[in-house]
Amino acid sequence: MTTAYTPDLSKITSEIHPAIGHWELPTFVAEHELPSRDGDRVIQFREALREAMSEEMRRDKTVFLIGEEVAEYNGAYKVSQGMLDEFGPKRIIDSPISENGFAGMCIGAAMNGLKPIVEFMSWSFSLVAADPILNNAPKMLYMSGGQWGCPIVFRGNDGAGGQLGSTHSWCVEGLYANVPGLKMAIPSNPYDAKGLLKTAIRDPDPVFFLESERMLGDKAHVPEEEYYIPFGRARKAREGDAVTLVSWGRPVHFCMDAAERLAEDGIECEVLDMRTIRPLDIDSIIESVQKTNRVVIVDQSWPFGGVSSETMAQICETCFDWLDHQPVRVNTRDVPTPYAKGLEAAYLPNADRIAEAVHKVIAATT
Amino acid sequence: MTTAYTPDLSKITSEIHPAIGHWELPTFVAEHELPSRDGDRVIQFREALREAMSEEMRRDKTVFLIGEEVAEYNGAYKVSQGMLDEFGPKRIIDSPISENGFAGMCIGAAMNGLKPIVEFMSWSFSLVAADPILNNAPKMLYMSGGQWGCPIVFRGNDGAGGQLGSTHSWCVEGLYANVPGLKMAIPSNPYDAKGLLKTAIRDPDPVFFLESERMLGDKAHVPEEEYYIPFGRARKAREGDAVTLVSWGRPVHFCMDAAERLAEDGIECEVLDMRTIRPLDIDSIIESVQKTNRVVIVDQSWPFGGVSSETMAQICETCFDWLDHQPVRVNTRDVPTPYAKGLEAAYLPNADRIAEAVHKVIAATT
Amino acid sequence: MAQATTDKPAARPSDALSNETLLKWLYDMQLIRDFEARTMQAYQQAKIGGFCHIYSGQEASAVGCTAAVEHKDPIVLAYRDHGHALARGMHPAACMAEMFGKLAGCAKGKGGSMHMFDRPNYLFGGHGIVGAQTPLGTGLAFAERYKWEVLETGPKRVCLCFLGDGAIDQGAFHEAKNLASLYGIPVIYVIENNGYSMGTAIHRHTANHDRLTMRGEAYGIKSIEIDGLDIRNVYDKMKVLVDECRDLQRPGFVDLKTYRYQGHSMSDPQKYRTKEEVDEFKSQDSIANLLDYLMRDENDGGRGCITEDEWKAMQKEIKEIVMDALEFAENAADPDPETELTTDTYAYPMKNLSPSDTYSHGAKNPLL
Amino acid sequence: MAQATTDKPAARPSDALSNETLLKWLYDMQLIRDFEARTMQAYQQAKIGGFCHIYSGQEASAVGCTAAVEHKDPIVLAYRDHGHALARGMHPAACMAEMFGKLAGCAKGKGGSMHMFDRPNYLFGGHGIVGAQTPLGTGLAFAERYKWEVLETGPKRVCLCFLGDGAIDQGAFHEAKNLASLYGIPVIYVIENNGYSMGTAIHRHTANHDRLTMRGEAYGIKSIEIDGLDIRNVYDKMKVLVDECRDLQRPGFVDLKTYRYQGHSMSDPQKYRTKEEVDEFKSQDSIANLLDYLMRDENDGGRGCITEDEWKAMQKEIKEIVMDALEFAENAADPDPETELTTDTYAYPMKNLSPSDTYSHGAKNPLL
Ligand SMILES: Cc1ncc(C[n+]2csc(CCOP(=O)(O)OP(=O)(O)O)c2C)c(N)n1
Ligand SMILES: Cc1ncc(C[n+]2csc(CCOP(=O)(O)OP(=O)(O)O)c2C)c(N)n1
Ligand SMILES: [Mg+2]
Ligand SMILES: [Mg+2]
Repeated sequence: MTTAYTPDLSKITSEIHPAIGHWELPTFVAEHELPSRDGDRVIQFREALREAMSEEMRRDKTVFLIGEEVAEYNGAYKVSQGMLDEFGPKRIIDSPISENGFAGMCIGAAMNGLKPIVEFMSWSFSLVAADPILNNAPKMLYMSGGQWGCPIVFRGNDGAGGQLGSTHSWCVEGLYANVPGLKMAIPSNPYDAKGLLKTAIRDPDPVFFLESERMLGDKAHVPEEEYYIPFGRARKAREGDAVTLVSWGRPVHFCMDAAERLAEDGIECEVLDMRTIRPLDIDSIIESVQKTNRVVIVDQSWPFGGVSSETMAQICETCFDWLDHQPVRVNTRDVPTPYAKGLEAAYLPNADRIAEAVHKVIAATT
Repeated sequence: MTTAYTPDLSKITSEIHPAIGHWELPTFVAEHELPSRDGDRVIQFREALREAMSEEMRRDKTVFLIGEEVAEYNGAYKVSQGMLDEFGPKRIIDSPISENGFAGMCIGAAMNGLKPIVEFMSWSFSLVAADPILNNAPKMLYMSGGQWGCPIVFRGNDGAGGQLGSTHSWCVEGLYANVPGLKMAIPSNPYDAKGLLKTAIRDPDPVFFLESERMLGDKAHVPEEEYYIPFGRARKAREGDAVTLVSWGRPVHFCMDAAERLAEDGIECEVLDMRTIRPLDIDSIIESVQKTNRVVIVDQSWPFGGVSSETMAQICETCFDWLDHQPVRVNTRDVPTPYAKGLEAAYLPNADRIAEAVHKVIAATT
Repeated sequence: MAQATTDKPAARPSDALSNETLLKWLYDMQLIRDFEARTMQAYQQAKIGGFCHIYSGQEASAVGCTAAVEHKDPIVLAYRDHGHALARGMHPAACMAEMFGKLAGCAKGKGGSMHMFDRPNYLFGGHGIVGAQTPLGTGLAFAERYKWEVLETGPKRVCLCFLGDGAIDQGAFHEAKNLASLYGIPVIYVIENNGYSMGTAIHRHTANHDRLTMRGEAYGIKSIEIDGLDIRNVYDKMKVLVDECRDLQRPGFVDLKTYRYQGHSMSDPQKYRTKEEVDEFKSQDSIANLLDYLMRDENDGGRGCITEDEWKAMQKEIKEIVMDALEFAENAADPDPETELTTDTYAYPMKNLSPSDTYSHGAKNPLL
Repeated sequence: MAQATTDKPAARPSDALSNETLLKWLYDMQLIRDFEARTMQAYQQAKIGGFCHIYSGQEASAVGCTAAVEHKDPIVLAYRDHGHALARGMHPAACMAEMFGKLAGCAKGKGGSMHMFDRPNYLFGGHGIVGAQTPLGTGLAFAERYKWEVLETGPKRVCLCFLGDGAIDQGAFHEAKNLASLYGIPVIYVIENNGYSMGTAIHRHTANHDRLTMRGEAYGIKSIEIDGLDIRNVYDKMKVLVDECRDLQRPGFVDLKTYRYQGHSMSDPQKYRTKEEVDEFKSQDSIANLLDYLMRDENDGGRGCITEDEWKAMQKEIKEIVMDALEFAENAADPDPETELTTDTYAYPMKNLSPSDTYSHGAKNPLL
């Protein structure tokens, strides 16, 4: 009865880890081959998210959506409006207020063959689920020695909404991006939102997808055809040669505002919209900094050990000698988020503060 | 019955916020006035922690200790050994495995006049308590408009123990230090452990106190007399002029090892033990970098957006023009913590990797 | 309990209360009702921002439960907190100014609608994270017991910890219950069970919803149900439980059945329930109910202590107070970002706490 | 249930099982016992590192519960997981090599004692964070139901989710129970109640500890108690519950009373319990108990299917297997940090995921 144990440890080479089993990646194309951003199919950010989910759910029955009020209420922010009607209650699932429970449950489901999309009504509410989303999802593949991966998407509103106060305004990227094993996307506009969310759902790793309540109503042309935006490729939102503005998510708009204003003073900013934080497209930053020699990073989360500090660190590591001035960061102020309108406005990064930072950098280097 | 409401909004000036009420701060002295580090009262790191708690509990009956196995078991790591005997079960309290529950409970108790010390058997288990410790404790004073503070100490083992694997080896500083409203101390030796923990207990703000299972048995002379090490003041662990090594907690020892080895090659490193992360004594770093013009940061947590990135960012912000070379960081490798001895050793920062980094920096600048 | 076969109903604890006390209940409930009506208006005029949760319909709960405890007994709750703040004695102007984001607000405009804190009235906050207040409440009560037992500085106290039916699904509450029962902590968890967690009816969010008391009993906690629309009933049941929990230093668990008239928050289209359902509950309105009892003649089982005219006068007075509160809030100063953005972050600020900011204490809270 | 007044005990489900099956139980239990003895030795010799939790004494639980489900029914549990891994069919060499931190271990040496994963045997891991496996188990079962109901690709399955008595105090478990009951998820929470959460006796860590089934019933979950020292009893009760949960697609809750012979982990001085208590439980040892039944003559209410000599032979065979496992583990290769440190981090690695590292797939897991 003594059976021999002879494990096969030969190298494996397939692109997707074997723990995931059969997996169809989308075909990614170069930026200029993506469908045009111009057109008149103007829809809201929330609709772009909905399209991404619906298209993938039509394609693949193992994809389902769960979260508080996503089904019968049609979504607290109407992102999932109509999806219950199309996909039924077994795939669009209302949950109790049990983020730890349903996030953990979906990690189990992801290990066991499904592809859950977990909506946090707000990422602010994900702190009660920090253990499953940080200790399980991103580490399962490693901890199991490559036996089980965790193809799951966590998504929801991140960052300050409108006067929601300190417990409801988290920018979790400042915390969670620290953890290896996860990927993180933070779109700034409807077009990217659709393309990135589709990619997130098709990615076999846990993806943290950060939206913004303040942008859900933003409108733009979003192509009807399928397209996938690859992770790790920044979008050049504006060309310029004076200074590089690096940002992601909502503050990209603040950068664009600042850039426009600065252009009036003859200062042409290059604006990079990172789109994903993990991976972080440092290559595009390097390329830009080699041209501008100056960089300002704009981040709507707290400064201490956040994504802006990381970006500064990576810039120092990769293009120190190209810098005419130390990288500068513009963050929210380093305090809990206040409720009062005026306080909240002063708390957030904005075009004024960005322009001021740019002026300082320019002044110090010319 | 219509009563007028006329709030008094005059400026207040007292040093401690009025929300805290009567509060006795210890008297802090300059580093050279602290009792000597030399002597023969050699005790373990865990005993130094115990002394700090016991002394403060004798002084102040509102201080109590709670955590898993702290009482009858005498502490999972024997930090609280004998304290149940001295202080009784009403002040040394065994808790169920309910980190969210007892951390939150102690925050309520801290608002209501007590000064809890909450022991996490490991900070790795604090993720289930992320909401109370990050959303409540550091924000209570702000959110209540200055009505209630939260004088509380959370403490426990942080970082890799010996082969504990990925869920049990968190360096939470990489995540939690992002949050304003909290203070964070990470001692590297018994002397500092006692002096910093006493300060933590006497501090009216929430203090995150990070120990290391791997150092609890470390021995050193610890004075019997009372002393308090102020937060925000780094310790110069070694003088040198070639390069500044910045670290905190356990990796300070790796830096000292590396420094000794490098000294043999004629490279004299200055080693700064930061002692607290929030506040971070950037002033001492600046002073040192102005002398060495080179800096290597050693951090046992993951690199992305951690304390090392923050330190790099602050160095760039404050002494960019003094740098002969970009700041360099040595972190744990960016993967979940492996179990196997050899993998874990390769995962952690160590003297080899530090020395290598120093050599590279020196080579590039001479 | 079998009803004795007599015409006169059994004596109830609230029978022993003075007319003045019951009239004050009426006053407070009407104050909340009126205050919330104005809150909605102000929100619609965009004078109030963020999330705003209206308490109308549930008044008997806040007023009745508060009446059953002493002023120094701590209270903590969730974000639907205007009613409790007023019931506890917060000045309506401080409450309204907070929602207007003014420095004169109870949290200096830093908290907003969801974060009503009132230190002089032992109100330890409205809290925004569902369920997170339940360990806090347990801790407030823990501290009271510690003061009584270890420090020997205080009397026996009880803490009221309110939560919604949606909050019972959170892990924090489970842990809190277990701790409270194990340690003998005098906290009473009052579930203001209004039947909905946002748009999700209770049977769709919690299992075994019609026997919620089992969720207390399973932890060895004394657990009761209360019809929360009748304030005398709320007081009667709560008073007995509060006294027992105070005396024995034990926790309690209450499934208090109530109903909210408005949507979950100001942005809720309420498609999950019918107008008929809302009307059905409005027909059992707690204010009308108490008013009827107080107006009715003593011979008729009432108190006969308020006339139609006196009621009108009371309503008028309340209306003035609420209008004053609005006016105060409107005219009060905004917190100045220059001075107030970074204050109240640390109780003991020191150098280098932040890469970007320095901290100080700023204006003293107006309530202190 | 009143006992019928007859000498013959009522028929029990396990009576219908073959001698071979019961002998296999004996074999598996003894394998675990022996394996754990060697594990302790190896730990003392510092060949095994980290935390190591010994299963001895609880064998009837893992073997009996596993027997009550099908091979493809998923299982998940906590860190005290060697027993379940072996009961599920993991090769002892893979298990031991994992603890030795070798590449040939079930998790390539990356997991260690607390993280036994075995995909071919549907063992979804030992998990280190207390209680964290309970939502996972709920999700494994959710996926099975989804495959049966939505994808229509699978039969009805049931997931066994094991937890310790200490884990019932965690919020995650509460949330899991509520979800399972609400959604109708076929997961059975088996509380391996060994009376201690580390050094804390159950009455000191959980309220109402002697009526734990109320913690299931309060959620509308079928809840039973099992004397877990008698494997036939474990099987009998579990089989009925498993069949019912599978059929109805509902959760179950089991308070399975058992006992661990060793300390919590290898570093536990065990001052919290007496030697007498341990001996008392050892006198009811589950292996001895089953052996006695299998040896005893059929006329004497036993099976008479194994002799003293056969038992010795079985023990010898097991000993050899375990020694082989040790030898295999000892001689197996360490994972090479150069190649294995960064592998298995991402299933789909890409550029710039990290400021310091690049990722690839590395060696294929030996079990796959
Ligand atoms: C942890 C967490 N998840 C989600 C939310 C969003 N949220 C706020 S209130 C609410 C419904 C709560 O209902 P209930 O507890 O019944 O209280 P009620 O609103 O009925 O007073 C939800 C889902 C939150 N604030 N916190
Ligand atoms: C969240 C969390 N807190 C604390 C621990 C440390 N810890 C590991 S096992 C354990 C005791 C668990 O006892 P029980 O659940 O009864 O399981 P048993 O060890 O008896 O099998 C503790 C406190 C942990 N792993 N996770
Ligand atoms: Mg409700
Ligand atoms: Mg146990």
